[in-house]
Amino acid sequence: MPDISVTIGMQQAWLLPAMPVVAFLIISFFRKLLPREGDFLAIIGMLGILLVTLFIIVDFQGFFHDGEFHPGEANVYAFDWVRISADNFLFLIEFSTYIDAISIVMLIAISIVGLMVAIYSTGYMQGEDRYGWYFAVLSLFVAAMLLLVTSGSLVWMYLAWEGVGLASYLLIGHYWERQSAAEAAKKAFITTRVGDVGLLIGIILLWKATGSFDIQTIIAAATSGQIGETYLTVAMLALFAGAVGKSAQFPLHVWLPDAMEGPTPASALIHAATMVVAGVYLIARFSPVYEVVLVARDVILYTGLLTAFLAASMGLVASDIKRVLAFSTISQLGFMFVALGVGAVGAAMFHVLTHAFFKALLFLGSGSVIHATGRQEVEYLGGLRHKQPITAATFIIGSLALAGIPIFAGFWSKDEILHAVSSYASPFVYIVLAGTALLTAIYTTRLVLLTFFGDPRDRSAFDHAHESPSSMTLPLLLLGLLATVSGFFVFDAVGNLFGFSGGIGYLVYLHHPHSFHIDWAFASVATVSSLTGVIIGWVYWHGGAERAIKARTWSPDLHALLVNRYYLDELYQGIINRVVLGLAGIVAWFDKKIVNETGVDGGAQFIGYFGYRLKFLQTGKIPNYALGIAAGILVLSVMVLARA
Amino acid sequence: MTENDGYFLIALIVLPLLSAVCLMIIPSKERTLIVGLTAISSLVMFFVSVYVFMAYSFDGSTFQGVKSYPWVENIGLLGENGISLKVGIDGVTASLVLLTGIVVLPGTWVSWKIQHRLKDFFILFYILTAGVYGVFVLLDLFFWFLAYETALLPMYLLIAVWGSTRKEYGAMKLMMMLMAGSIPIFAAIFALFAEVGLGTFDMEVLLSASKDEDFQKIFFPLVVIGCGTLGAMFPFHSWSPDGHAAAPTAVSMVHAGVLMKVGAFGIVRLGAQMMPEGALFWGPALVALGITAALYGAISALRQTDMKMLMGFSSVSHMGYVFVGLGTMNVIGMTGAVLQMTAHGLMTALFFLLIGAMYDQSHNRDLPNFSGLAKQMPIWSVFFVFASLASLGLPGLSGFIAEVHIFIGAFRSYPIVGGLAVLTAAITTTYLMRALAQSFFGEANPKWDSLNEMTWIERSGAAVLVAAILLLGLWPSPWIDRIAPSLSQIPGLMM
Amino acid sequence: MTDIFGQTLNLNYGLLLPEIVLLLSSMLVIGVDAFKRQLKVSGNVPVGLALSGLLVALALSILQVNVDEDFARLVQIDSFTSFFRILFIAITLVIIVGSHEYIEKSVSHVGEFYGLLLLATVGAMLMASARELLTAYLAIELLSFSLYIAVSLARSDQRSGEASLKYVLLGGVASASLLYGLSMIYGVTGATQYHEISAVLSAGDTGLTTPLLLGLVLIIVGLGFKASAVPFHMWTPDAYEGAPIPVTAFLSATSKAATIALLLRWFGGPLLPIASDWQFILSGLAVATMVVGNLVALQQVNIKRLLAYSSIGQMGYMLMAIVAVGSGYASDATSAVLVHLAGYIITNLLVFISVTHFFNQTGQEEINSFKGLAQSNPYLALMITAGLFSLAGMPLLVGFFTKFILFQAVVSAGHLGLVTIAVVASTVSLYYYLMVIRQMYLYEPEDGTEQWKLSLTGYLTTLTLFVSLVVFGLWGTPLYAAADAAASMF
Amino acid sequence: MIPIEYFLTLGAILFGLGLFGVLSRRSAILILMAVELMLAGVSINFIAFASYLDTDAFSGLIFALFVITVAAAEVGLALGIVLRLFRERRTSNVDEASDMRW
Amino acid sequence: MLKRIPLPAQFDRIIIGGGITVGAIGVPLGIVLVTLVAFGVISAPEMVFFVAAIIVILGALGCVLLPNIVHAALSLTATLIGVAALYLLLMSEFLALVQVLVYGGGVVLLLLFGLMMTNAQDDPVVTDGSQKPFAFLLVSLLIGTFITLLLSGDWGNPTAHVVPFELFGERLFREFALPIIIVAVLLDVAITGALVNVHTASNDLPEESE
Repeated sequence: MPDISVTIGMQQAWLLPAMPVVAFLIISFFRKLLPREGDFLAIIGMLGILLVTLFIIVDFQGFFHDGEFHPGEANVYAFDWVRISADNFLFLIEFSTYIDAISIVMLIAISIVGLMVAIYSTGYMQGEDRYGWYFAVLSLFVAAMLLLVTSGSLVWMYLAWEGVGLASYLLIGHYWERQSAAEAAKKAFITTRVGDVGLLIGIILLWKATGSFDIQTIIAAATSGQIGETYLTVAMLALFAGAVGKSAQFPLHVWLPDAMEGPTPASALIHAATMVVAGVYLIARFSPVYEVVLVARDVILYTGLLTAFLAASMGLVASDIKRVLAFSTISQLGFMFVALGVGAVGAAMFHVLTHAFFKALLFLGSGSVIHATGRQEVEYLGGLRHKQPITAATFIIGSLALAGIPIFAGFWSKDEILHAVSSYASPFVYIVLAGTALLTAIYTTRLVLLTFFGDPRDRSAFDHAHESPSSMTLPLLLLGLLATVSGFFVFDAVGNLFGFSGGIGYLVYLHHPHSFHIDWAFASVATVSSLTGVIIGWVYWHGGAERAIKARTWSPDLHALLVNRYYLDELYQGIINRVVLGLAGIVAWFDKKIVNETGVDGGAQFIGYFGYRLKFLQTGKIPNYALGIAAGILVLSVMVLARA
Repeated sequence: MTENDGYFLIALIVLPLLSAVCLMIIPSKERTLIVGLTAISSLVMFFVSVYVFMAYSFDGSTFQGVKSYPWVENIGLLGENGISLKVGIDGVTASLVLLTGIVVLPGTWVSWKIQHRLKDFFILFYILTAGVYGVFVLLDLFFWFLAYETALLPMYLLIAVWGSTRKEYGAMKLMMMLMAGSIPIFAAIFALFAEVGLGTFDMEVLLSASKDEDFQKIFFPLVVIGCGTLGAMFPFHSWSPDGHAAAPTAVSMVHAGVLMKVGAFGIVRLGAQMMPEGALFWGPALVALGITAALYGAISALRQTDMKMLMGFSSVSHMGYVFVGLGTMNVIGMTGAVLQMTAHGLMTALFFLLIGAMYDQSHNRDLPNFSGLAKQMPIWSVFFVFASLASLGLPGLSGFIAEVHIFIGAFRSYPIVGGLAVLTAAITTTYLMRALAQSFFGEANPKWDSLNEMTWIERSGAAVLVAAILLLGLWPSPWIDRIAPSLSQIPGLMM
Repeated sequence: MTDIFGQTLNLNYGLLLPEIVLLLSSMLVIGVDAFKRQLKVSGNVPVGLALSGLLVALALSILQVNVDEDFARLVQIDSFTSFFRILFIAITLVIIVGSHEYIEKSVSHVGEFYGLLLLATVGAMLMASARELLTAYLAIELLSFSLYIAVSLARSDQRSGEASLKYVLLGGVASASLLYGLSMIYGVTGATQYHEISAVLSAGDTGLTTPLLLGLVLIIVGLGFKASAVPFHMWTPDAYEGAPIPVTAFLSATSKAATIALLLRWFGGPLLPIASDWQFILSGLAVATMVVGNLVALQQVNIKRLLAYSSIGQMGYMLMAIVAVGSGYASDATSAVLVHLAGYIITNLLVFISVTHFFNQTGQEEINSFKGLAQSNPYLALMITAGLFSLAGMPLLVGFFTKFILFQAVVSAGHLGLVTIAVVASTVSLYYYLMVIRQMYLYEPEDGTEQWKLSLTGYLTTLTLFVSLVVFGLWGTPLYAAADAAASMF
Repeated sequence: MIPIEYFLTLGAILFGLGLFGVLSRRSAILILMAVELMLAGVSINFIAFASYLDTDAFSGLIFALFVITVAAAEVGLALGIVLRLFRERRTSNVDEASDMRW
Repeated sequence: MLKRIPLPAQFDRIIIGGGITVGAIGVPLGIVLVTLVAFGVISAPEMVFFVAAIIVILGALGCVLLPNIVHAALSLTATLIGVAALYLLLMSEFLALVQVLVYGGGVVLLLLFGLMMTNAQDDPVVTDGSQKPFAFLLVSLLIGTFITLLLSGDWGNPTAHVVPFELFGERLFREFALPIIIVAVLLDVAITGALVNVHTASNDLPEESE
């Protein structure tokens, strides 16, 4: 092992994106020639990533001393990508990699979930059109995502940022024959790109202030107070705009529920575990800077809070199994941003990790259900635990993790967030967040009950259903395991067991390493609220779910509001149709009528008309012509007379 | 680049002209011969262009590969070296020469399927090509302008004879507007000659000669208006959508891909390099016009349904970035502008190639008429999506690297403009994605079941462009290392 | 001076040999033609005689290129004269060779026609060489008289007589104006020799400024008529339309060039000291001419009328250059005018000879009768296209080069405004040239139109002109050098 | 002695009247006559200048002589054309010779 | 007696009109002029000038105003003769003679001949809008401008001098040899022109078969 660790370490982080890129290229060009359209290449790529990630973790461990990580320069691999130099002036865009603890958390999530999803997909996508293409794009996505989390340069991070967006676009639109998929892909791309406008502006603003794209340089400059506070606030808010788009925070969250048009494993990887947490990653990376600009941090906090609550409430009524999970994802991302907003970077990253496992698990489980029944509306499912025991069991584990039931991974991370909030901000934030946790437990319970318990509501689908093949259940089981135990990683003992001196907790606590501790008071409150949620869910939705239907009539307006997602999609659509396209119509009209017909054609016609009038001076009659001459003489002689 | 490489520059002008002359001699019936000749000549031009680009390396001198032959001197107004056939390139033109080589190659290939008077088409097409190369490599103002107009000369017939839809209108409008655009250039050239008063059109001499500041302030806007017309600058862009909509595939490719860049390049060479003080003075106005064009084109494009009209307005928008970059008058923005010329040239050529490949079969370009085209033409659709991504500035493709330089350049002096420019990129995304979602995805319309996939020739052509887009997008330093040092020679340029 | 017999004569007639040869051959042509039947000579003899006369005269002119002498203080044989002599003889040569089929077919009185063309050439040559007002005036009249008649020689075409009448009556008015102006110049300066006039005018105030100005106005009117300057241009389209096409070509080439030569001789010579008095008049005329000529041309449907208006526009550019002659750029501007003139003439002849051949074949001269020419005769279509593009000043062709030089000269003399108008007008002109090109290339020929070919002489002349169009377009040095040598005396 | 201005004024008047004739008459022959009037005015100018100003050479006189000759020749030439027009159209009204216009 | 002479009616009118004109305008003017001379206001040559000028102007007016073409032609003759008289006043006898010969004899005869050939009687009446008023206004302004311009010049106070025939001839042929040649050619051209136009008809006939 030491031999290899010398050759493969943080310096070789570029291998991470390189391997799946190679897979992508080979599959996309030669998939027709390869057996199984080259899916094994994607899996090999993922395995390689996992391996390299492990090496990197080992290497990274070596830089832990004095209670802190000091990877420093040894970590950076760089070459000049763009270089413009003149006297006293250097404009440099480097390609560089930089690994820190935050990256490593992301790497773990990506490599494990990526591998699981790839294996799962071989079963799930079996026999589909564009099977190979799917794996190619999956590889592309992983490559971009890895580049995103390892890049030390903002420009390359932005490149990867857009790259994951592209992969997301391609995967959402994988079933492009469905108009809805095409529309969803478009919506996702455009919405995230609106956020990216902010991101790019933020990057450029930071460059303008520091003259560098290197993240460490920028952080150093910003924390040392070189940049004016207002300027920095604007720049950091602009960065956050990018995070809002990518991580589906209010008000740009609208694309994520629609993104469920894509293949379910892809949703598991992209729209649950990895890509959507890119925003969290970004803010976490810049967390030292956000320590300085508190206004921006408050914005993050309240955005996250609002998103968490709104998404959870929408999750209560959603009927599509994947959409419920999507709303849950949005909500959980909100939790992470709340954590970032209060400065609890470690808590946020911890939640990123656990969430990646249990949410991927849930998505893959839902995929298994959909694969088996061909239906994804919960109203038409039910009782599936008999038909799909493994799926049901793992799904329930995932749900318990999501709901925050103790022992399961989600409990620890969510508790950490609640704890951080309680110690930091006003009680209001804590109350809303705890309430959201309650809501989470409610809709999670609802989902599980409607899908796996009760009587089957669509008999034919139920009869049709069967347990999924092992290629799908195996990842489920593995992820179920992780969803159960990953919460324990933060305990020092566990860390030491795995050979991490000081525990894995140090990985996620980048700047203020402290051992994970649990405040049992808060923990019990969280536990109680989660259990209450589960009970409420049970009461309403077990069996025939009459209460739930009654509740619907209790406040139809509220129900409609939630089902229609607060009418935000309609609002946006209205803005696009009325305002944007209206403006475009005005501009197009202006171009057609004023610039083109009046300006250009009109000008030409005017000249032509002038010629047309003038030609009638040519009467064909000699005396008229002579009159012209005489008039010419008169005019000229009067002119000279006037001059003389 | 050694002085003897100047012969390659001359070859770039002579080759297409020679091809045109050879074509004149070949009887029209000999299609194979015509195809063979054009294949060879386009390939040779491509490789010479690549060689010229590779051979150029910045060594501190403004122009390289300079070869000069006295043409008319010591006669009348003209003194020593009055008019000379002088070639030479700097980093800007090196990259534009390469662009031309890349675009003309597939342009030639896709034209082989023309049935109607193929020979005449190629004669005119190569005259156009010679003109474009001439503008880039010639260093004598007389020959420069000659080449400039030569590039416009065949446009009318190329569009009006081989075009489609409102071809007569489009051709006439394009021709007249572009010729009208050359009026101020004409005036500026004359004035420059008279102002310097050395009796020479040698651009190197004119560049280094001192020019009155007021003179520069008066004539820089003329150059901008004139060259801006060819570069489809708002409000002189009106020919662009109609002209592109009417033009045949290869002509659209070369015109949008290269000829529009000739306009923007004119602003660099005649404007910024010749009259730096004027450029500094008028920079803000150019930026304002550029950003207006960028937004205006993008917003107009939202409402277009004809694919080529869409591309026309898209070009207006993208060229708007170029003018923003040029107007910033700092080295990053201007480098970005030149990169954007190349990037937009490649990307728009790809677009027009693809649209042409489909239009030849369907005779319909109206987006709402299509749906689910990806079913009938999957490879074509992949290319189209790729082109769209390049157009909307996806990082890793050519558009991004250019745009990011322009944005940065703009932000340095005009943060609001920079912000608007970034916003324009989002609008670009919107109209392209709308088009894709509407016409390329969704359920296939059985009406178009008869459409066939692109031919292998078209695929190869598209592949050449795709490769170039990727190369520029992922590894831009060969371009930047040539462009930026040359531009930083402009006196008074902000770093 | 001794003649060939070794005897001394008062005057050196050798200097005028080209003119004399042309005079004699014209007499011979007319005579032989009149007695064709009696002499039993074939129809080709007159044209042969005319051509040989022209060739001999050309050879003699070339021999005298380096001469700089005067004949009886009336004409000056110098480089300027030689330039125009060669130019005029070449024009006549090209017109006769290029359109002799047309002449045989569509001109009445063929012999007289050739004779008149030769005499007109003599008149034009004398206009360029005169150094004295009376000689110049008579040379103008010689050219004009020949053309009055030549215009009327189209066979079975009523328009011909009408054109001739318009030309002759208005020409009379114009020459009366010119004479009145000349009388004023004479009255003020007391001289008719150019150099004496120049001496008197540059000596300073004669106290007779206003009569002098009146004289200037009337001279400009008279010459403006010949040069088709607006508003004295109105005869031009009608005369062009009614005349036989070779005569139209001659009108647009020799007649215009001779007028320009005369204008240069006068305004660059005797009248140069009072440049500020005539510059503004000429600028006004130039602007009006460029604008009106090109605008009205937009609306024409007859190719000859179109070319008439086009040549009016072209004269505007040259008038503009004469303004520049007055701005202290006499030599440069003159060489620029000369080079533009030469280029314009090459181009114009190409167009006219092509149109002549088209008319021979089809009998049509409407623009829309050119429909589909690119298919029925691609060669001719190419020739016409090249010619029209060159007229519009498009590159690769001589028109671009000469216009560039011309405009540059005017700008260098400080008249950027004029040039801007000229460039705009020139852009407008492209539109109507394109309208012709459109007919040829965009549309299918009428049903039943077959492919046809030119005659051998047709190919010969058009190809020669085309080649010089392209060669001078790309390598204008010889042309410009010749023009510069011719302008060296200014 | 008679001042030269008298002659010049008369010349101008004659020239003007001739021009008026050209403008107002419709018969080709009358227009020709009017042109002769203009030329007569010019001749007066020339001869007046020659007699009054020019003490040495007589260019003006000779000029006038040639003007008279040319005028005569022009009349002959133009009459021929008028006759042709008359034969073709049975009129010498110049207004009717306006087939070509615009 | 008068009636018996078979003259065309026009001649009556000419003679009567001429008589009236001379009587009504010439006699009073003559009296005025003679009186002015007698009182020394104007010199004798001036009186002659005025007489001639009046004839010239009246003739010119007649030429451009008289509706009858023959009358106009005769007025023209009067003008030209008057001009010849002015030449005499200017002491150039030779040109006066030439004027009378060429114009009075040749040109006017030619014109009358032309009139007969074209059967012209009266100047055609313009139906589609006469430009006479314009012409009148324009020409009045023009003459005014011309005279203003001419008279604002300082002509000095020169005197006329006689030109001897010998000197004139010598100069003509010595110094102006070329113009004489040109004029000869010019006349040749004019003759040719007249010929070809008159012969057009016969030439336009289809060629005889050979």
